[in-house]
Amino acid sequence: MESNFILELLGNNIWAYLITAAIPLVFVVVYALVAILGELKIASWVQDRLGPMRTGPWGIIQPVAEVVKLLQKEDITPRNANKPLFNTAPFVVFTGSFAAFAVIPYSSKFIPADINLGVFYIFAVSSFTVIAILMGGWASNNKYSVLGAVRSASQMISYEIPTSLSIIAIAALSNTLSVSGIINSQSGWFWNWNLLGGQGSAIKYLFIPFLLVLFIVYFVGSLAEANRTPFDIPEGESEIVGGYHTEYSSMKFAMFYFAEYANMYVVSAMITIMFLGGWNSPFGDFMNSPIWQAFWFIAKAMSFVFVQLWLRWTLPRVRVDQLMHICWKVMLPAAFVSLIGISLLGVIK
Amino acid sequence: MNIIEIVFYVFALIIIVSAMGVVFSHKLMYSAFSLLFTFFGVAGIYVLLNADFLAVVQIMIYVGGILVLIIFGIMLTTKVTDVESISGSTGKLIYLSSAIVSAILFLVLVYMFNTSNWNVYTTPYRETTLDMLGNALLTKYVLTFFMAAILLLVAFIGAAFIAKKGK
Amino acid sequence: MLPNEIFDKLKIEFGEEIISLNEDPGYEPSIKVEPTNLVDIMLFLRDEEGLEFDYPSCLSGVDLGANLGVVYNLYSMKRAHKITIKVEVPKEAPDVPSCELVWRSFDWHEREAYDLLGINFVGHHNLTRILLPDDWEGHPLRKDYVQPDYFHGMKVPY
Amino acid sequence: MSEIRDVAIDLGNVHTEHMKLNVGPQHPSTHGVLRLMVELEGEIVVDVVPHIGYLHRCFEKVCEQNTYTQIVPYVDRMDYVNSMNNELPYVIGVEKLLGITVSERIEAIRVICAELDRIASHEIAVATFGMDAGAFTPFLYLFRDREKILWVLEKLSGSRLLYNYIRIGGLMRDVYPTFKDDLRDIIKTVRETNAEINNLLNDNKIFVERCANIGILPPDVAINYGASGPMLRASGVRHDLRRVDPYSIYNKLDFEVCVGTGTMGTVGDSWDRNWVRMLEMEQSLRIIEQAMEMITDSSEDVRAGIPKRIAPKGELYSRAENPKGELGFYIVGDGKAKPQRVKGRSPCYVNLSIIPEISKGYMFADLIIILGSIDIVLGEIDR
Amino acid sequence: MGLLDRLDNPYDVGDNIFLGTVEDVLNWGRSKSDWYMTFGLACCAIEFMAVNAAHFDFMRFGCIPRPSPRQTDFIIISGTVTLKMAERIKRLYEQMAEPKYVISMGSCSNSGGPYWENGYHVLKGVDRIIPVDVYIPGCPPRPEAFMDGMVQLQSKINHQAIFRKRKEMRPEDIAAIDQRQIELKKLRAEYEAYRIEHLDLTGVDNVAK
Amino acid sequence: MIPVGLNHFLILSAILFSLGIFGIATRKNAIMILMSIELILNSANINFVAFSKFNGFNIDGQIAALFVIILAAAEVAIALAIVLNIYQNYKHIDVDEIDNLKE
Repeated sequence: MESNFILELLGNNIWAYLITAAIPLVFVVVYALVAILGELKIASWVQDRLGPMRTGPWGIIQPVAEVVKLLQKEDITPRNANKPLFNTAPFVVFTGSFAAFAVIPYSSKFIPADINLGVFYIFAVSSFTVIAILMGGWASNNKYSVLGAVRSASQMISYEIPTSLSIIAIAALSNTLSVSGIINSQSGWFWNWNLLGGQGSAIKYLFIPFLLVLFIVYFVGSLAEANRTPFDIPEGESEIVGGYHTEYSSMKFAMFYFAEYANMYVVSAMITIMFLGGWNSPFGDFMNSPIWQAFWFIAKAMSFVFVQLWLRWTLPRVRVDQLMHICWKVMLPAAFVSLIGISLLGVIK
Repeated sequence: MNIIEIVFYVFALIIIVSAMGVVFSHKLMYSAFSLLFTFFGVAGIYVLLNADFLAVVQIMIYVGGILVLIIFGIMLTTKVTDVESISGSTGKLIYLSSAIVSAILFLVLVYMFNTSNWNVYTTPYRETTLDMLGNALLTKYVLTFFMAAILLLVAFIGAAFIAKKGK
Repeated sequence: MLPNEIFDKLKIEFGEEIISLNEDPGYEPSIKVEPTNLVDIMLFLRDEEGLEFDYPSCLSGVDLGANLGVVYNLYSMKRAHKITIKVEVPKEAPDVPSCELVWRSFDWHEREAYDLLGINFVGHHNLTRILLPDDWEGHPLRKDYVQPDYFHGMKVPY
Repeated sequence: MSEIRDVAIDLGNVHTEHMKLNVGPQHPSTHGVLRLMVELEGEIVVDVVPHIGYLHRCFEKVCEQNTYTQIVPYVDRMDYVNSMNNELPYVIGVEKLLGITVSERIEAIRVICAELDRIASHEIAVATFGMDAGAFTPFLYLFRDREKILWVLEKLSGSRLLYNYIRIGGLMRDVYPTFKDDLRDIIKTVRETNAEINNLLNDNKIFVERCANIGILPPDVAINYGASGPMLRASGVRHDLRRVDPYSIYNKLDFEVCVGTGTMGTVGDSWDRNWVRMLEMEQSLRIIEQAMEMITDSSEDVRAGIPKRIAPKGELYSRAENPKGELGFYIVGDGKAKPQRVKGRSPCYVNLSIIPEISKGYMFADLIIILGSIDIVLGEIDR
Repeated sequence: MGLLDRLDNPYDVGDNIFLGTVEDVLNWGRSKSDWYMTFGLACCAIEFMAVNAAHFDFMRFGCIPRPSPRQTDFIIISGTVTLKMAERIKRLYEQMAEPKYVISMGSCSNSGGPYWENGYHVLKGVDRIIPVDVYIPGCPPRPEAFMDGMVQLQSKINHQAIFRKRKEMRPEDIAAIDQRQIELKKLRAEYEAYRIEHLDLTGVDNVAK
Repeated sequence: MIPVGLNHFLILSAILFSLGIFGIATRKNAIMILMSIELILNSANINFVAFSKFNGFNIDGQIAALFVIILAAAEVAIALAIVLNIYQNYKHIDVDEIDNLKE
C-alpha cells in the first residue's frame, strides 16, 4: 500500500505489520502521558495556579511518576464483584479505544491501515467501549458504578446518531469513506478544507452554515462520546462518585484512564480528518512534506484535545435529561437539515 | 498454512467458544458478554469473506446497538445488584433431548453441505464492496431498502409504545 | 403586641392551663403553660388574629434539676413580636405533646431534645435519635449523665 | 440493609422498582459528613432521609462545663466558615444578660468583621455550589479572594479561621493601622471577582438550566419550616434580622435586604438562593464601606469594657443574622461562672430539614444541586 | 507490616544495588504522585480546601483529588472524628488500596483537641482506629503547616524499604512479623464471623456507604 | 490441512446454528432465547456472505445479510419491549410460566 512507508520499506511480511501496529501503541502511550500532564497543567493555567512543580523541571515528568505509582498499587477486586467480567472490562475498553488507532493517519506516508471504510470503522469500534463500560460498571456490584455505566451507555449510543449523520454528510461531500480519500479531497490551501466547503467553485461558500452546524454537532457529540465535560455525567464526581470506575484500582483503573485519553485523541483526530484537512498544510504546498504533514495532523488534533481540556475546567455539567434533550431535540434535527444541505452541495459539485 | 487460514481458525475458535459460552453459561450476564465475542468473531469472518462493509455494520449494529439493548433488558428484568442472575434452564430430559436434536440437525447440515455440489467459482481479490452494495441498494433493491427503512421505523415506534404501556 | 397582652389573651382562652408570666429584668418575657393542652395553645398562638406567631425560632430542652423544661421561642413575621413559651415536666415521666404538626420546624428540634435530654414528645411521627448513634445509651445533656467508658470497642474518655 | 432492592434505570415511562442509594457520609458533594438515604425510581428522587450527627461534637455539654469566656472558641467551631458571625449573637446575648453596652466604635469593628466573614462564607457557598454543578474553576477563583479576607482577619486576630476575636464587652485587640486600606483593597477585589463569577457561573446557560426551577421552596412552607437566611429570602420573604430585629449598629447602616425574584425561573429555586448570596455580598461590601467611616477615634481601649467576672443570672434567646440564616443562642445563666444551658439554634439544622420537602420528584442530579444551594455546614448542624 | 518498620536506618537498603535502585524509583513514584481522597470532616477541611485552592496549590506536590477510595494513596483525616463516624473512617481506610498512608490533620484527630475533656461523642485521636503516618498539630493547622506535613510524608515514603530479605532480618523482627500475621488472621476470622452473624451482607462492599 | 473453502464457513455456520437451536430449546428466560435467536441469525448471515464470496462475488448475498441485520435490530427492539411489558405484569420473564391466554 502506498500509504504505509513501512510496508514499502520492509515488504509485505509479518514484521512490517508488527512494526506498523507498534507505532500507534507507542504513540498512544506517549500521547497519554502528555495529555495527563496537559490536563494538570491546563487546569492549573485556567485556575490561576501552578500545577505539579516538584517532579522534574516544572513537573513535566509527573505522569511518569503516576504510572510508576499505579503499577505498584494493590489491585483490589471487591469480594462481591463478578470477577471474570470485572477483570475483563478494562482490557476490552482499552482494545476498543486502541483499535480506532489502526486507521488514524499520521501523514500521507503513514496510515497504519488505510481501509476503505476508515471513518466508519472508527465509529464502529467505539461501541466496544460502551459494552466494556457496561461490563465494568455492572460487574463492580456498586450502585454508583451501575448508575454511571447505564448513563454512559445511553449517552454514548444516543450521541452516535447525530455524529454518524455528520460523518455521512462528510462522506457525501468527499465521495468516500476512507480516511486518505477524505483528506486528499481537502488538499491545497485551507479554504479547501471541508469546514469551508471542500474543493469546488465559489458556490460552496453558500453551504458553509450547514458545515458549521455539522462541525458543531460533531464536536459536541464527540465530547459526549468521550465523556468529557459538559457531558461527563457518567463520572460526575459530585453525584455518582467515580461512575463506572469507582471500584477499580491500580493498573485496571489506569487502563480506563488511558482509554479515556485515547478516546479524546480519536475524536480530535476525526474532527481533523473530517473538517480540517487532516494532514494537509493550511498553506498549499508550503511545508507539506510527509514529516511536516505528521506535524500538522498531530498539531491540529492536539489543539482539539486542548479545547476539550479547556472546556472541562470552564463549563458546569449538564443533567441526564438535558443531555438527551440536546441530543434528540436539538442536534439530531440540525444534523438532518445540514445533511440535506450538504447532499445538495454534493449534487451541485 | 497461510495467514488467511490461521485467521480463519482463530476467528472460528472465538465464535465457537463464545457461542458455547452464550448457550451453556448459567449466568445471563456471562451469556450477554460472550455474545460480544461471538459478534466480534463473525465480523472477523466477514472480513475474511471480503465483506468489509458488513463487518463494520456487524460491529456497529450488533455490538453497539443490539447487545447494549439486550444488556439493558437484562438489567431491567433481573436484580442488578444480584450478581448471580441465573438464566434458568429446563429439566434434564429436555436438556438431553434438545442436545440430541441439535446434534442431529448439525450432522444433517454437515452431510448436506458436504454432499451438495455447490457451484463454486472464485474471483480475484476485491478491496471493497461498498460501491457495489450502494449501487445494488439504490437500483435493484431500492424497494426492499425502503421497506426495510419503514419496517425499522414502525418497529421502533411500536417498541416504544409497547414498553410505555406497562402499568 | 406586648407579652402581657399575649398572656391575657391566652388566659382568656385557656384559663387554668396558662400558669404564669415572667417579666423579670434579665429574663426574656416568657409564659409558662401546662403541657396537657399544649398543641391547642400552640395552634391558637399560630392562628389567632393578632397573635399570628408564624415563625418558629427555637425549641430548647433544659435540665432544671428535678424537672425537664421545654422552651419554645416564637416569632411573628407579620406582627414583629416574639414570645417564649415554657413547659415543665417531671424527669420521671417527661411527656410533652409534640408540636411538629403546628410548625414543621419542630420535627427535628424535638428529635434533638429527645436525643440529648430524653424528653418524650408524645405524638411525634418519628421520635428517634438524630445526632447520636441509634444504639447510644443515656441522654448526655442531663446533668447526671456519665460518659460511657467504651462505645463499640472504642475507648471514649481520653 | 435488607431494604436494598433493585437498581432501576430511567427509560421514559417505564416504571421500575425503587432503588435505595446511600449518599455519604463520605461523598464528594455532601459538604462534609452528611448522609442521605435516597430512594430513587430510575433517576427520580422519591424520598430523601437525611441522617446527621456524624460530627456531633457535644457543643452544648462542653458549654455547661466552661465559663462564658471559654465558650467563645467553641462557638467559633460551630459554623467554622464564618466564626465572627457565630461569636456575635453569643457575645451580644451574654452582654445583654450582664447589662453592659459597648461603644459604637467597637460595634463597628464587630460589624466589619462579621460582614467580612459573611462574604467569605458566601464565597465558599457559591464556590461549592459551582463545584456541585461540575464547575471547578469558580471554586478556585473564589477561594483566592477568600484568602485576602482571611489575611485581614488574621492580622486582626492572629488566627486564620477560628478567631476568638469578639470578646464579651469588647474585642481581643484593636485594629491595626492599615486596616482601612486593606478593607478598600478587599472591596475592590471582591467586586471584580464577583463580576467574573457572574460571567463564568451565574449567567452560564448550562448552569442556569441546571439550577433554575429546581428545588422550589414556596414562602409559606419556608416560614412554617423555620427556614432563614438566603434560603428564606430567596423565596421572596423580606426577612433579615439585621433589619427586622436590629442588633449592634445595623439600624444605623443603609443596606438592602435582597430577595429572590425568580430572574431565571421561579421564585425560590436553587438559582435564586445562589443569586441572593451573590447580591448579599455586594450589600455586605456596602455595609463595610459605611462602618469603616465609624472607626475614627483610635484612642479607645477595646479591652477596657471586658468585665472581670462574668456570672449573669437570667435567660434569653439571642439571635443574629448568620450568612446561613438565623443563628440563635438560648442562654440560661444561674448566677454561676458557668452557664446552666446554652442551646444553639443553628440555621443549617433547620434549613436542612426542608430537603425532603423540596427535593421529591426531581432527579438525583438535582438533589445534589438542591443540597448545594442550601449551603450547609455540618459543624453547625451537628454541633 | 514490614514495610514501615525500617525507618530507623533509612539508607540501609541491603547490598543489592539493583534492588536499591528499583526501590528508589518505586519510592519516587509513590512519593511524587500522591492521590488523596476528597474527604473532609470539620473545620480543618476548610483549611484543607484552602490548601487545595489557587493560593497554596496543593497540586504542586503532585497531589490529585480522587473521589473513590480505591484509587487513592493517602487519606487526610481533617477534623473531629466522632464515634458515629469512626467506623466509617475505618471502613474507608480498609477500602483503600495498598500502599496507603494517613495524615492526621489538626488537634481533634490527633488527640481529640478542644473536645478531649467533655466530648462524650468524640474519638480522642484517630490513631485509636487506624495507623497514622504524619500528625499535623494546630487547630486548625495553617496551610503552611499542612504542606510541611506533606513534605514529611513524602520523605517518609522516600525512605521506605520495600524489598527486604527475610534472612537479613533480626530474629525478633521475624518473630514479630509472624506473630502479627497470626494475629491478623485471627482478627479477620473474628471479623468475618461477626459480619456473618450480625450484618446483612447485601451490598456491604459498596464504596461510600 | 484442506485449504479454507466454502465448506469451512458452512460448517462454522452449522455449528452456530445448532448451538442456537440448543439454546432456544433449553432455556426458559426470554432474553436468553433472544440471544440464541441472534446466534441463528448470525449463522445464516455467515452462509449468505460465504455464498456471496464463493459464487463469483455476487453482491446479492451481502445485501441479504444486510437486511437480516436490519431485521435483527427491529426484532430485538420489539422483543425487548414485549419482555419488559411481560416483566412489569408478571415480575419474571420465564416463558414457560407465561400462559395466561390458555386459561
